[in-house]
Amino acid sequence: MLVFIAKRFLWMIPSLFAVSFLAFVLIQLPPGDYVTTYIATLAASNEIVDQNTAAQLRERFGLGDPMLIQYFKWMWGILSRGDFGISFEWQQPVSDLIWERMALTLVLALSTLIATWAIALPIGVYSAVRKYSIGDYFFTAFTFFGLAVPSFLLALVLMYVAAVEFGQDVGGLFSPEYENAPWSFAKMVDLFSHLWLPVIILAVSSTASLIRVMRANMLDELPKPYVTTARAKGLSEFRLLMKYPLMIALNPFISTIAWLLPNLISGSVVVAIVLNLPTAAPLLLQALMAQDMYLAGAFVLLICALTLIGSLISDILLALVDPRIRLE
Amino acid sequence: MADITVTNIPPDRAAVASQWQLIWWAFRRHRLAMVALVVTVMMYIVALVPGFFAINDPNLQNARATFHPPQKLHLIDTENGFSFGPHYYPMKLTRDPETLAAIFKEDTTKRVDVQFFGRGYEYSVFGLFKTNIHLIASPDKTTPLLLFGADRLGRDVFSRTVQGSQISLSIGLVGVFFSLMLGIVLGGISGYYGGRIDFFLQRVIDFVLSLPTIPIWLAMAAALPQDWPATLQYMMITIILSLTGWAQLARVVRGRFLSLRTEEFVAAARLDGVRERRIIFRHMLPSFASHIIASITLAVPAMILAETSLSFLGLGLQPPTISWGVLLREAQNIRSIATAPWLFMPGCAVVVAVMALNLLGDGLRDAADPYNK
Amino acid sequence: APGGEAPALAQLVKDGKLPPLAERLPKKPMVVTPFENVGTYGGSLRRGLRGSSDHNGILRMVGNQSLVRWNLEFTAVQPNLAERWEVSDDATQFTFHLIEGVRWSDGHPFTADDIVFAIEDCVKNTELYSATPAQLAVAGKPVTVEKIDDYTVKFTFAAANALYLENLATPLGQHPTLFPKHYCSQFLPKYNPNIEADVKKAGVTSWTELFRSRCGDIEIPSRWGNVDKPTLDPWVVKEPYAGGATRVVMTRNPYFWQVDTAGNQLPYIDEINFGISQDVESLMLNVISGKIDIQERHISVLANKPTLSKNMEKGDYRLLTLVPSASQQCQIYFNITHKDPAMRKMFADKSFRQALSIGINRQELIDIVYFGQSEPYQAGPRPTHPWYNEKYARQFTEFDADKAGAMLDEAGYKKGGDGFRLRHDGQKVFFSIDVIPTLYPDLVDALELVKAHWAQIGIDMKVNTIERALYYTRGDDNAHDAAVWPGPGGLDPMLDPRDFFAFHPQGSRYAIPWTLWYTSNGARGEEPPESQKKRMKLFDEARSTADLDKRGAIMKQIFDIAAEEFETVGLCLAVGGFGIIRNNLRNVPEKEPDSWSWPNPGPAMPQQFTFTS
Amino acid sequence: MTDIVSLAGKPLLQVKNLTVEFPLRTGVFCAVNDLSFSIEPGKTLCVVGESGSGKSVTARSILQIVDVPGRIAAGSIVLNDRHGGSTDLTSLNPRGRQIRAIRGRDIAMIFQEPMSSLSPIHTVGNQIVEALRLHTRMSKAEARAEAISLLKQVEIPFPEKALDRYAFQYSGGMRQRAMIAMALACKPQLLIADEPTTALDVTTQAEILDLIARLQKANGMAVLFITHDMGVVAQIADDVLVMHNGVAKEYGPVEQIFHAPKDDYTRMLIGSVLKLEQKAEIRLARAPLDRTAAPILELRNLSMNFGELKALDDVSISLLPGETLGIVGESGSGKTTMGRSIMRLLDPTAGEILYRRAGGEVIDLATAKGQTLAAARRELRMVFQDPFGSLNPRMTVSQIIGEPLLVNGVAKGRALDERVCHLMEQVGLDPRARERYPHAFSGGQRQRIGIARAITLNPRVIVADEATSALDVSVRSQVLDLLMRLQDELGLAYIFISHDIGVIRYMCDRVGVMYKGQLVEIGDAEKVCRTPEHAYTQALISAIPRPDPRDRDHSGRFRYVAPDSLKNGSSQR
Ligand SMILES: Nc1ncnc2c1ncn2[C@@H]1O[C@H](COP(=O)(O)OP(=O)(O)OP(=O)(O)O)[C@@H](O)[C@H]1O
Ligand SMILES: Nc1ncnc2c1ncn2[C@@H]1O[C@H](COP(=O)(O)OP(=O)(O)OP(=O)(O)O)[C@@H](O)[C@H]1O
Ligand SMILES: [Mg+2]
Ligand SMILES: [Mg+2]
Repeated sequence: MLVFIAKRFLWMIPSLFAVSFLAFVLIQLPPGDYVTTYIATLAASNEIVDQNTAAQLRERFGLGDPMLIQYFKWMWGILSRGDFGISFEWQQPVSDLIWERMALTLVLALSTLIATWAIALPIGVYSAVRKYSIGDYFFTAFTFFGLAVPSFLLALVLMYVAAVEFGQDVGGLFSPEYENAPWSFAKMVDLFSHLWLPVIILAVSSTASLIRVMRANMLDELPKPYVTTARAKGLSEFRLLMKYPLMIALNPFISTIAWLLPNLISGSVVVAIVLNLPTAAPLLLQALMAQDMYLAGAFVLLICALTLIGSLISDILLALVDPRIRLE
Repeated sequence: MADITVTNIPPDRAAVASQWQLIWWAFRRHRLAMVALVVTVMMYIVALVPGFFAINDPNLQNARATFHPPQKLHLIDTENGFSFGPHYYPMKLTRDPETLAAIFKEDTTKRVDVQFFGRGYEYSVFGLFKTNIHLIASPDKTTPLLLFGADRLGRDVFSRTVQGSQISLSIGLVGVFFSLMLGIVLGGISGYYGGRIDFFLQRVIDFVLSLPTIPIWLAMAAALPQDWPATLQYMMITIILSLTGWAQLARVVRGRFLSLRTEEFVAAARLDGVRERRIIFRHMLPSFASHIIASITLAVPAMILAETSLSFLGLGLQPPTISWGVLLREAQNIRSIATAPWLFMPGCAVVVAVMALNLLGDGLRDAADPYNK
Repeated sequence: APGGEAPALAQLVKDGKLPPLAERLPKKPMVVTPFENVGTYGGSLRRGLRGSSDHNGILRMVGNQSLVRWNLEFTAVQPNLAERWEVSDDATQFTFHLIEGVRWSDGHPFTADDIVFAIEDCVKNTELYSATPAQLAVAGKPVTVEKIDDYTVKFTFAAANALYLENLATPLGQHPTLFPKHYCSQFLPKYNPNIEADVKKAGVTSWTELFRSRCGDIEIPSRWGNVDKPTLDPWVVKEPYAGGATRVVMTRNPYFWQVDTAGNQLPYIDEINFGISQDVESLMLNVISGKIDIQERHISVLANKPTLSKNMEKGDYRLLTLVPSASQQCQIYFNITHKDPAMRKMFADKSFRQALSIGINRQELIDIVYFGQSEPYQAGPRPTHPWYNEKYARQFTEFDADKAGAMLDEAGYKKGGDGFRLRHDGQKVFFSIDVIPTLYPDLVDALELVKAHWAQIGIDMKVNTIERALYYTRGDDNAHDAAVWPGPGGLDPMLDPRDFFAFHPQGSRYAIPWTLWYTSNGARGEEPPESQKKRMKLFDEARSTADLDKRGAIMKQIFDIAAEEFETVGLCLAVGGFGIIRNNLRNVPEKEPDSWSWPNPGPAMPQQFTFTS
Repeated sequence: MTDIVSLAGKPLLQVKNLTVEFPLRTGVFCAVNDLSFSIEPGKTLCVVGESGSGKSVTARSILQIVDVPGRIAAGSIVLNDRHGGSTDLTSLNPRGRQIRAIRGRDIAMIFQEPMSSLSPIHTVGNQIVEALRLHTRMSKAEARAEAISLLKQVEIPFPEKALDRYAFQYSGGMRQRAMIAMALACKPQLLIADEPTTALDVTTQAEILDLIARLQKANGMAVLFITHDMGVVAQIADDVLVMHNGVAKEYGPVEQIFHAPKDDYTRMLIGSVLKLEQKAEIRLARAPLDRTAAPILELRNLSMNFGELKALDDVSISLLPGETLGIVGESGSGKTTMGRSIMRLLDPTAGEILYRRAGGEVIDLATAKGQTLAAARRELRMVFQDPFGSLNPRMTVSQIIGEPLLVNGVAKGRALDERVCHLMEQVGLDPRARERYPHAFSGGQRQRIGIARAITLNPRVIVADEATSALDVSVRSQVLDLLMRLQDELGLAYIFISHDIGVIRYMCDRVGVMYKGQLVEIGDAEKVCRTPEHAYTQALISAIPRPDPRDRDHSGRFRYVAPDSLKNGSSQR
């Protein structure tokens, strides 16, 4: 097992290089570059930038170099100095910009994940065991609703109701007094008191689909003979479900761990924008739109790394849960 | 073998039932699923010839109908004497000079009778021929029938919803189909063979999974030729999205196959001389059918909604193309929530579609489940 | 009588942490007449920014402290940091007399040295500014700034620059007062021999980067990203506008150099709190629920008006009317210099454009898309402007589909089998119009209608909704068939004449190659036809004419020619926006120009806004 | 239907007029019809009967775990527990607390198909410990110690290690014994044993039966024993219930059933037992085997290791064309491993498997790949020891049996369907049931599906791993006869892995005896059965139960203990 993990870690290095390179290319694939978008912004307020200036700007930002060279320069900076480069737009080192956002994103993503699983798994199991009961129909109706309503619409409606009907301030992750305060216990509490709304909104649709998937998988496992065996032992229905079919029905879920985090990050972009969350997604989107290459690249690199780690974790869990895979 | 004591289907017919027939028979008994099937089929009929079901030209803007609330369809007329027949009363528009808000009031003195199979705007059927016959038509062209109200440009939300079904119910499916195929094949291979093939494929999958989607969307939106029609562009985007979507399914399939491949019945199939492709698809995959059916029925609404998110970001479909996603996107603002909630009617269409597809999926799952009675 | 100061500042003075008011203010501080009444100190003003590149949202509110400023009516330039000035007759020399005793927000005196430093050492530094900003260069040569004495500076241009004072009042004229010498000189190699070490310490790659991140520039976010940089603004940065920020807080400048008529130091309001919303809708929500004190930016689209009106009571605000300074709500630019010769020929055909123009039912469009709040219009200064040109503004706006059809027939665009017209080369007439839906959703709606109208006269058009960067790239590559954009120049025709002739390399979308020719003095691009060249010459002349009447006469010639050439097709007069002001915020004019040149609400002097309890 | 009067005292369990139905698409199928019987404490009731006659369904009904859609349509099942209370089990909620308390503690069950009845992802120890801790107040450590002792009692070697292994690492017999250990864990009042020894060699079987008998004596445990082995019935039964088509044909004391059967079916059953005592008639009619012919299959020094464990240790054996080679041996001795190695479901660690194709060309199956292997596999077929696991739960029986025909392009459409029907009829299954899924069959029926599948392609060699263990004697002889007829027709050669010496004698020409991965003896079936040479074989023969209740004398039975494992007990397993 240890050898396996070590091997996978080694493999992550070339994967990271490959993915980050591709991402780098992707970021630059849209026409133009940061200078174009910069000119576009200036043009919107009527300032003229002539082509000479543009060329000089490109040179200043190193945009004139071939892409490969840009990439290696950037990578070299990261590897040798931990320097992710400078954000063109903000004229700030990228590392100043991303960490706090990344941390908040992780908090949000993990909370959502926990909420999703904590709600979805029991309900999914319930729906399978009590197939076509009133409860099942109730949850089914709920899941359809969750599936069909776009999360940002939900966000908007909830915000509207909260703001207009209850005069509640719902955007963001912090109360004004904590917004720029240093981290403290009180700030944490404040964070968690703001977290619930985005968590609910983000969790609704994934919870819904998780319930459906869980239900389907459980229904497959329930009639298996080993379940009957366990039942004949006199195990209570609950413990029996938890121990036997659930473990096998979890298999597909464990496989999904690999991309949960990146999915939550990309998937939350619109909600984060609507709800005004200081997470990575809006900044990433803005950076991408502005072709602020290194800022976007750093985010992408982090997301890639998270995915690779996620996939490793999921493989390890898969093997842990199922000895047939482990003992191959 | 014991006797069968009661027989309600002739044994002969029962004997030759293929598995599909069995599944169909089982499916037929599932009442909700049958309803879902009927709804789904109807939705697709609507999507095939939306023009026939639309009442007004979905792109027709009407200055007198901006934010027109939904009209009531009456059956019994008591205002002008007493008579039967579906009809509606046109609404009168006045505008608040200060706030510019429109005020509509039903004008019960005029009455417009609704026609069935009447004539309306011209539309083309499958691009083959043109006609102007509609299921429901209104003879009064100046005060059209607005069942779901009208949007900010006075366009008929009902007709737009009907028209939008065409794209929403078709293009998403293409993407789902692609990711399904790729995911099952590659995930199946990876899990079935295990070992080095698995390791290699998993690295590829890792690679694809870790590609962040937002830059891909942006890059894609920009890289596609601008002179393609919007729908074709969007189809390409969904296909390309599914090129990454397959990786998720592939991982799940693979995880399951890793455990499944040690089952005796797989060994038995191998001994039967079944080729690998058939083992994967015919023998192993059905054990996983529930999950796949669930995934598909989930993926379709996800695709419909993904389109909304994409157009939110300025990608994906853009008006003037009509799709449910675009319609919802147009309704995504405080203004609609506060003053014109009927703009969310396309959302109801999505709910119905999602419901129908999922119930259909449930029915299929149950029908294919050997343990189901 | 010596006036008052904010209680918090008085406390600091008492504690000995701040010099007394008299030492902080100039001997003769600039006196501002409050719009309504003398205000009271206190309060925090809430306003919204959108996303991470809304630095101009801050600029408009606080950063207007240039040498001169606009009057409230947007008609004349008034003294600001310069209490008076002289202009040479040939409009090449400008001598400014600064208010004596003005101090930067850290208490350091502001003198002529700062201005000389800002222009000579910073703006003219080619490493920092590879090309001198347009305002400060005439005839390709940058301005020269000399210090006459501590409070007098002289700007000398290579040629006449009659518009300089007006330009100076716009945001882009802020360079002379942007860089405090005592602070910013530490980032220039000329003044700091150890700059390399500082660059390294800051973790950036070059001194220019360091300079930009510390001292900013007019229009970049980092202008508001450094709490240490002294300014002359009424409020200074307390919580900076940085990449991850969710809000920006600005606090009063204790050395602000203006007083009200009672001698009280301005500003009245303690703090400005800019919340950053990623999405307009959440900004709308904040407005509706009364969490914003003054806002017009981002929410001013007409479509929001009913919603905002409806919630006036709930949000406890009143509406603010914006007078548009733009001329055209939606200008259609056919690419007359199209790469494809056949397309080019078609678009260059004046009667084709005219026919298409009268093929549009403008009134319907206005009723639907703009709630009837506009009138058919082509181009040129707004009807209220003294240079208004009736023909230029109204020709070919009368809807007449039959006549349009007849004109097209006559011009040789015969109808084909499917009811659509054919070009001279037999191809179907088809073109797409680029529009950015995320930026101007109303233009998409308008174009949809135009598409329907044109279909009736046999013209097939595609509304090409694209993303912003792509819009510009297509323009730069001259790859577009046609594009739309709101046409500027309604109240400030001199400042952006992009519709009147090929002036703007990104904006004059009907002939980008001609603009390149113009801006590069013929070095690049494509040589324009005579009528264009004539207008270019006339404009250069107008620019160097100090006398307003003479200038007007020249400009009117340009409008006449432009009307004759009929290069662009306009839809309707730019529609006024609106904003909201909380009812307890006073001294705010309820009607103001809406322009980048008059960067509302800045020229209305937020420093004299005040809260009633 | 014989009406039964309670035999003595108050019965522990009283089943009255039990009827169990399965609503099927084609109608309602009545698996158990108006069945009544009772069991007294400390006594053993043996249930025998035709395969598919409803024995397992009856057993499951007692615990209220009949598979959906089955339901108890009528009747009562009354349990009179130790404390004098009595409950009608049919009235309890199958998911309720009450029935749960009874399951495992009062009534424990050994399932017929142990191979699929253990969880694939939990260690065997975990599942036994769970059963223990559920109904007793043992600590984890105590439960573990108890589990080890249980495993030891059911003769699992190295129980400490075995406890932490998974079901798929166990041999068939070991799994069955693990199930037994689990059922016995809480010392139930009633043990329902559904063919608990089918996968056990006779020596192990004898030990298990002893163990059960000891518990019966010690705790007064009653046993409901379902079996096909009339020898076992004769040895352990107090009463016997004979079932056929869901109804009780005969019910009475064991003596009466064996020596004065009243029902025709019972008589037929006993007759079949006697039939299996001899060599098959078909074989008697055959010409003697040509021993000089080139062997069709030859194993040379075949070894197969699972980690440290040597499941096959240097085995060499050859199989002549048309020959039936029996393999007997202790449970866990590597028989299945050998069969699977031949089919190349396992990659042998060392040695050769030489297969001579019809054309005379010889292939080494141990290393063959791709096309060669596929072609060879068409001619070599296997019947799996685990009938449930080897049938795809999502394919109908007709699909399963038809699959080899279909994929090898032998038949399609109607023709295929006819072939399938014919095959099913041959193995004694009703073709009308071919659209059912495997789970809706009884254990013996499933086994026959496996056999039908194996004979579809007209193979040249069949490796039959316990192919008839779950069949009642009459069906068994029927199937064996079928196999031999096929042998005559096609010149088939069989490797017949079995625990049933009767079957070996009936069917096999030669027999190999395996012990701990090694082939310890090989010789003529007749000779090995009558005058075994190796001490282990002698022990094996001595342990065969006699199908006569009067002959319950165990004195002749002895155990074989390998001399080397005495010396260095750590060698294997
Ligand atoms: N789920 C089910 N659906 C339909 N029929 C079933 C189902 N389960 C069992 N049966 C039928 O019930 C009958 C009795 O099955 P049971 O398992 O009790 O047989 P058995 O006596 O145990 O046979 P064997 O000795 O072969 O194990 C069989 O004919 C079988 O086909
Ligand atoms: N996959 C495996 N991994 C580890 N050990 C295994 C595996 N399969 C079998 N074994 C071990 O190999 C030995 C031989 O097993 P095998 O199944 O061949 O026995 P068998 O002779 O068929 O026994 P039975 O009569 O009980 O079926 C057993 O000790 C078993 O535990
Ligand atoms: Mg059975
Ligand atoms: Mg075995």
